Amino acid sequence: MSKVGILSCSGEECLGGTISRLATRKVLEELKFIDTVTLCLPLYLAGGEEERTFAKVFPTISVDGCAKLCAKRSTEKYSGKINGSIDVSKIIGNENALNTKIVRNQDLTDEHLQMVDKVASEIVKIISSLPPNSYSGKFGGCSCGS
Amino acid sequence: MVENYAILPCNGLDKCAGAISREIAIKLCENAKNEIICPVFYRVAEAKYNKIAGEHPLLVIDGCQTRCASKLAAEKNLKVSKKITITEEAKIHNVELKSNLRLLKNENALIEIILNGLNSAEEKAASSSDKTNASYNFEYETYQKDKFLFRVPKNPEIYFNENDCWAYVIGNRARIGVTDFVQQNLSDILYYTPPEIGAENDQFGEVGEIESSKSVIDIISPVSGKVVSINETLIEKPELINENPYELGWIAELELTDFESDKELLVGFDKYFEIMKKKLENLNA
Amino acid sequence: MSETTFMGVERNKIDWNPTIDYTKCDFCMECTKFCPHQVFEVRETENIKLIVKNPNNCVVFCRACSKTCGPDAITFPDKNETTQKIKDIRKEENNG
Amino acid sequence: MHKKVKVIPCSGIGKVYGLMAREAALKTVHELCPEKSETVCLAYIVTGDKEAKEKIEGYDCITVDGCPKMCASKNVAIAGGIIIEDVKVLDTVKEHKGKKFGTPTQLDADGEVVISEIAAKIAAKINKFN
Repeated sequence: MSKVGILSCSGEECLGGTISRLATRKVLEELKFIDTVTLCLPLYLAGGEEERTFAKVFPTISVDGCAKLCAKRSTEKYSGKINGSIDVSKIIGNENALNTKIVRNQDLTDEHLQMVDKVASEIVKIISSLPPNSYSGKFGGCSCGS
Repeated sequence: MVENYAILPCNGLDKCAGAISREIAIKLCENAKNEIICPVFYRVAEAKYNKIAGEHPLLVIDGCQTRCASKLAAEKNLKVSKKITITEEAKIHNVELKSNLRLLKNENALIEIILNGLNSAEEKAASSSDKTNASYNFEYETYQKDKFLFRVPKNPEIYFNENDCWAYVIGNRARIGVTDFVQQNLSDILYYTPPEIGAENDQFGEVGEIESSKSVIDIISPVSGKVVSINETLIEKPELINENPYELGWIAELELTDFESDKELLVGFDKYFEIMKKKLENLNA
Repeated sequence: MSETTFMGVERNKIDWNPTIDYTKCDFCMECTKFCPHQVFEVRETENIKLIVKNPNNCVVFCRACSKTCGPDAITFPDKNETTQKIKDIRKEENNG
Repeated sequence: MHKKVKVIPCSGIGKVYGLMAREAALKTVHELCPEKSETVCLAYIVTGDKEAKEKIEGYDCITVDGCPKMCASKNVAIAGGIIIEDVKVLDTVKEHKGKKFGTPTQLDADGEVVISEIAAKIAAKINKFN
């Protein structure tokens, strides 16, 4: 299976952002049967050649903390397409997602960590549903032609 | 002077050494097509001077060890070609600098000595076809692994060793550095320990060290020779190695002692590109 | 990472790897932690708790592990001799 | 001046320094200077939405970046924020040579020490400004 890129909003204003970030990290670190790479969203505008090229070449999904869908929209804007997207607020509820008091890692309770697990499993579901050949042969990102 | 330099003097007004830096800059401009970068005006008119500095090799003249001009150059990301520090020159030539701000006999004598030194060094360098400071025009081949890009310059004057260091050889000099393989593996480089200027170095000897939070690596010189200059900008900004280890992130310059023999154990672009790809594949496994 | 050749010479013909002086080594294991190439192996239950397990994994001319060694127990072969040896082997192979 | 200073970290997700930027910024706005500062989602700013721009255009901002790519600083500048300080996590990290700070998911004890230092510097700047 080819690599899959995950772009998380990592928003700073509310809990949804933190959950999006932690769920993305969880998929990357713990669910190793899926080969993922996290992409740095702010790098897009700051001219991150590596991130943009990756998202163009590999299947990429977005994980957003709230209905503003910043990660999804930015990826579409700068890399053209998105292969799947998640809105955390739809999974944990709007009220939770927009909680501005609990944002830092240290403030999270077991309840929040369960939300992280839930979102992580949704990410896995989406990746698993990607058509296996949707990206085969795209590894020609290398300009050496090999 | 042979080259047309952009000259950045510290122009320090409150020290004798600063006044000397200014005088040397003026004299250098009277005699050749050099151009002065005014350190004060640079702060407000960046574009003008960035253009000059981009088009010419840069000579930085610091008055004292505070090195304001060097720091300014580093801050503006300028590539320093040559650098002198007046207090050091004074020491070398046994001239005692006092606190006078007007230039007197002693100071003028020192200025003459430094100017002569600059000219003869220039001529010598020119005769040995020293063009390592000329602006780069490297063409890169890129290999992508995951989201990481690994560039390797294709210029035929660039040689590599299997320790992922390169040497850009022109005449009897080489500029050396590390490849993208090194900087990508290290990730954010936080510290750069330069080699000592003047150090005689065997092929595969260590010419400094770079360190990230992941690891520290020795820079293993592809060539033998004497270290004649180091990239001082890296001391403040080692991240330039991550940005581009072939251009602003170069490590040091060596005067070659036995390049014909060194060459035996070096490879060119084609070979190194293959070696690097293989290493990256092995990393995966 | 184990390359089979270095500069066109088979890696196992090149004598380059760390030697541990066990009269100095205090088994702090800093070198093991440092080296990403599994050159060393820790043997917790033995008297000699650290050995050079994979000498050919060692990157020729790299001496970085010796710098992490507080008691200065790690040495390497002479670099110039190794260089010369590599050159000799290459010549031999070219002629043969 | 009654407007709160915006403290905006890069929140980079690939390296521990991104989390350090994030945690230092959040510590500042939640704990040290809740009255005088607040944060804005960097991801929101980069969408280029009109509303997002309004949140930041003309405001005093302190950016906190985890790597020399300076994503927070660059993006805030593009969006029209006035950067009164661009904090570089690595500057403080350099003063703690040889230490490990954790992962991009969770900070270690040393990571917490460094982000507290960074947050204190940011807070000092905010207090000086207001």
